Amino acid sequence: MGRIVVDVMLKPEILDPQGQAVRGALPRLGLTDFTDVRQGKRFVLSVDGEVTPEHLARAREAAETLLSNPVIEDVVDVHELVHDEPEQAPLTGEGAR
Amino acid sequence: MGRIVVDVMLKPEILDPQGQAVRGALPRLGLTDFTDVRQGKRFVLSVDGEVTPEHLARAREAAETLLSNPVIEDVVDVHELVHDEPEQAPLTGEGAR
Amino acid sequence: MSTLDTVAHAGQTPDLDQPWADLGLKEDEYARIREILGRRPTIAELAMYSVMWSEHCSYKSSKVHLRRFGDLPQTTPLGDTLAGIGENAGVIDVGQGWAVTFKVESHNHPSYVEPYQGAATGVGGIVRDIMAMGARPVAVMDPLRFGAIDHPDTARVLPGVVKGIGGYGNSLGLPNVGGEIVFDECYQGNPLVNALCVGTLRHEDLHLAKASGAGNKVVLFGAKTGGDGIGGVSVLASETFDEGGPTKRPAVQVGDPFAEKVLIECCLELYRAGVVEGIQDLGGAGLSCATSELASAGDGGMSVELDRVPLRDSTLRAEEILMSESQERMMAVVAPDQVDAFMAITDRWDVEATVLGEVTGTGRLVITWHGETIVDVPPRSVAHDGPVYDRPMARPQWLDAVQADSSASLPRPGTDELGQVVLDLLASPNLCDKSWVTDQYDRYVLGNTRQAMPADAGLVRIDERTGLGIAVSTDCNGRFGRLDPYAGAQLALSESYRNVATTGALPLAVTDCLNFGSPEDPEVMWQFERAVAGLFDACLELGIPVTGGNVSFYNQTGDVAIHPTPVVGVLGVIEDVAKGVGAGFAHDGQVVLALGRTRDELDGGEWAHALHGHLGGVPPQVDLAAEKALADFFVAAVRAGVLTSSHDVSDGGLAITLAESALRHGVGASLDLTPVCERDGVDLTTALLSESVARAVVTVADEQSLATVVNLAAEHGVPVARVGTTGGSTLKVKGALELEVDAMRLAHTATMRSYFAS
Amino acid sequence: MKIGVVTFPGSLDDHDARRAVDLCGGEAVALWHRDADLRGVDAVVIPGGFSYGDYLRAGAISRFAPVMTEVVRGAEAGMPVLGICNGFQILCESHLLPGAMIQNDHRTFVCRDQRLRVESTSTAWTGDFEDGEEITIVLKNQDGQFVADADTLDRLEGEGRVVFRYLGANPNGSYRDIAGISNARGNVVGLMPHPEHCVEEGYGPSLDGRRFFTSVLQEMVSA
Ligand SMILES: Nc1ncnc2c1ncn2[C@@H]1O[C@H](COP(=O)(O)OP(=O)(O)O)[C@@H](O)[C@H]1O
Ligand SMILES: [Mg+2]
Repeated sequence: MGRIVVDVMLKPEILDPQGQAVRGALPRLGLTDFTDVRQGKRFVLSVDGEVTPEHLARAREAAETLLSNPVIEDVVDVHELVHDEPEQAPLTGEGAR
Repeated sequence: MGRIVVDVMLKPEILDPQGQAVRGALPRLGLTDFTDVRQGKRFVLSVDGEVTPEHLARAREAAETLLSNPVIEDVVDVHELVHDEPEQAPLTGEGAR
Repeated sequence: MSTLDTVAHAGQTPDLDQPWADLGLKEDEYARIREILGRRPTIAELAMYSVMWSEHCSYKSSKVHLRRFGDLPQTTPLGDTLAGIGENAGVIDVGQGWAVTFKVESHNHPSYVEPYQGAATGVGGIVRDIMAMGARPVAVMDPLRFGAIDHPDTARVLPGVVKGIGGYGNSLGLPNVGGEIVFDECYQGNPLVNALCVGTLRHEDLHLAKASGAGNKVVLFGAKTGGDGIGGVSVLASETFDEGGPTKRPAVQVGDPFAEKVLIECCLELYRAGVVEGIQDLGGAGLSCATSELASAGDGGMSVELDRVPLRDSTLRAEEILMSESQERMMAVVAPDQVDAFMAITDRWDVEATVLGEVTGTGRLVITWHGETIVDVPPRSVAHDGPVYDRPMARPQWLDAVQADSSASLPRPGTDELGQVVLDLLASPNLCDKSWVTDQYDRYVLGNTRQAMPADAGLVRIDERTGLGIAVSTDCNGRFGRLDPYAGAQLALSESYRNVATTGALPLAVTDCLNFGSPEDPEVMWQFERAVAGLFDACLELGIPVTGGNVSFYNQTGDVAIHPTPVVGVLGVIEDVAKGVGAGFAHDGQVVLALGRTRDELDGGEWAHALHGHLGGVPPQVDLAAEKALADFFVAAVRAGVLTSSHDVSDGGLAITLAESALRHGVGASLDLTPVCERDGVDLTTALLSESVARAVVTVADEQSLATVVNLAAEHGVPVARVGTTGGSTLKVKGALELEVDAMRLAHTATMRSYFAS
Repeated sequence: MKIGVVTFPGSLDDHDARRAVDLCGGEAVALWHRDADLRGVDAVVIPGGFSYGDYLRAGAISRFAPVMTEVVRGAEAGMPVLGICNGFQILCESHLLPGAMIQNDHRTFVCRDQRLRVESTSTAWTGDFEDGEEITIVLKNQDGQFVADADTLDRLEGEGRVVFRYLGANPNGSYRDIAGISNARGNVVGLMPHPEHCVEEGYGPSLDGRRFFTSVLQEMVSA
């Protein structure tokens, strides 16, 4: 089974209340480094077998038509999920990338 | 300004209503390749200056404590947003990655 | 670095070519600006005038007609209004020291572009209007119009709009207590998203939007300012002097209901603390509007340091900041010695507040940018003395033909077909059960909702101690408006008034949202004038004022305008909300009474529309005297406590009123309409389907109550007929139909789900 | 008996919860999210609403409010705590209760009069109910789907900590129809439906909400 990742973010000029809320909460955890936070969506699409260029093309089509709202969002990335990405393996401790 | 991406996905065993809805809608657009869809969250954290290992460590801390709820979610990736990623540049046409 | 277009610079470059046309100004409007200023405007001034003189902000096409509403006596049946047309929202006295403010507004076009955010920010905007009066918002309503139910674009627009209204209103903690959902092809491409908000206040809490008292501080508080809603100004960008060009400006505004909820609580605390001299919300035209209106309504002078405005996007230029329509912002006028107290409260709520400037005695609105003057204008010329057009009007050519094409040409169903007709009507888009929508709205929050959908009117307690309450309804049948805009507006008022009255509340005041096509089309302008005249005459006759409202023009695609859709909201008061009566048969064995007179009036009604796709003829006869008599009867009967239920007759006629009454609690009835037919000279089909005004169905529990009701009806001149008894699992109308309540429910509830539940 | 009701930015039903406490014979005390101070109350209600807009995850940000440190401390010492809707979400995010809430399975906000079965009367907030009693309580939420892993669910069931279950069609996809749960000790209860909207004749579908508050008042007297 292959997987394709589609990343969608609000356009930079659009207000992101969710990101703002996170931005406001971080200092309360003592995390003061972050000057801005934006929250977007990440979709993982599965296909049978290997990911082909056609799959990617169709994922792009889905990204532009269904997964994002072009009025307020940008599709910022569509790519195959490769196995050395730590996908779905929870990140723990120091060793994690 | 440096940026760090945090990707959070619902744990595989949790049913994902939003992903299911997308999964159901794709065939109506003639997109029949996708056997499963999961929707997660993508955060982009900004820092002043270059991203340092300390920034990444703090982003990981934020990811584990605030940005995800370990009961239902996994932090699947924390990484610096590098400039050759097509970040924030809308994807268009064939040439797009 | 770019050159700043200062007032001084404008003086030195009188002949600079300016993009007034691209900003929507007419040549003579631009000339007038030059005349007012005695020089060419700066870019910032041009931006302000263009947006404030737009149709949306200046009401330039509608003003000559709307002025009439100001001629109505500014009194309700309970006394003088506390604030009327011209304020952010009208305020009326409802007794016991309480006042209520309410207003309906449109957010039509934004909701077509981006249904969720458009509708959400529509709710946000009207709520801020209500807050700006010093009131606590207590309820919202949402009159909606969409294209055909089966059109693919309706599948895009409706769910988004509903989610947006719910997403914003629910997050604010405001119960949604009513609205409308109407489908008609004429709204394809021009859906109507109107939003109404009601607020309550003590008389002494009334606040007005004016900046008085030289030396008082002008404070901007709430969200940061971004580039929202300044698409028009991109025109300026290309004309001005920046290198590199600006970053993109958002095409739609995104709402942050959380920020607004905090703003509501923060404002109420500011009012309680007595630290606000004047207050204005920021809506259309943003700071341009707030500064010029505050100054114009007050002492007339204000100075503002625009560079102090907290920004979300640091690339914004001065004129963009002036025009930005970023949401969730307010502007207050605060005495200098109260500023610290003010800031302590905004801090407590984590609301950002910034002193931008102060009230002056100069009579000028002066705005600086890093010390340089970029605006120096008489504020009245921006806010109140915009252009006024008396646009040409023409009675539509097609109207005679349409009026001649009455529904008499349609095959009236025989008595044996009526059962199926009722089922078909119950399932039809405009009459079907709307709970798929209304279940997405919180109707319980605040704990004061006595009645919400599917009631005739929302019924809300406003004083926990005494039970004082209000009833609100919004209505409009755009098809009637198309057949006769004068009558259409009156019928909208008639129905809304009746819906309020059936609860037992005394109707007090009107707000309206006039949704029309292009004012540049003389036929549309004629429709508009007729609708305003109709509403004016009807309010005069009913003795209630119009306290506020909104006009939405340009709802058309190409040459084709929507039906004239003057949505009318009526607000009423009830001394003890616990006595309010709801719709629906609740118990077996009660007497059913039909009130009012039925005429043969099927033109423009739901039967002709839903089952025959026909629209022609003339709408039902307006009978405001009968409407008033019915309302007075209800107030008396509800006060006497003799009604166990009441439901008005409107869309779909008596058949639908009876069916809905049975569906409400699952209690059937056995009825015989012979008394109605004989008295009014109509056949059974007409009795069931006609949409004559001033009618309702009520139930009483016993003979004694019956006698009281009959007496009260006689006293008020309301025709009353005993038509049957409640009970059983079917709705039976002798000689016409017998339908299982369960079968009716199936038909009634399937429609919305089949189109929208995915 | 003093019952504190916490107000966060974005809390909506705080006023209603205070009204309910007062109507049922308690004394409501308003608590403020920023203050690490419970003002001497005997019990706490975390009310419904959309604290911090429910952005990120419902309840996620409120968990870090100063008042919550005190609530957690009190709860661990046995003080009765009731989380209603958003309050339930906050209690889960604070780890006072297990599991989590995700979006309703139908992805829409739902407001309805919900039938529930009372599955446990041995908590601080349900002593006045009968075991197995069926009640009607207003339900209104967007993120009301209770989820937890199978072990946690089994443990909750085994220990009698499922306090309320939805009757009829499951309104939001909650696992095993769970509408409310308690901690092991029974002093902390969270549920999605809104008892504070069911305490006054004519302003809600029932009066079944009253007994949440009378239960805890009773409990505190006997404690
Ligand atoms: N968009 C909406 N939002 C909230 N309530 C609505 C909406 N549309 C319809 N309703 C409610 O559904 C009920 C039935 O609507 P309608 O048939 O238009 O009522 P009426 O004929 O009494 O004006 C009313 O309570 C109305 O307020
Ligand atoms: Mg009605």
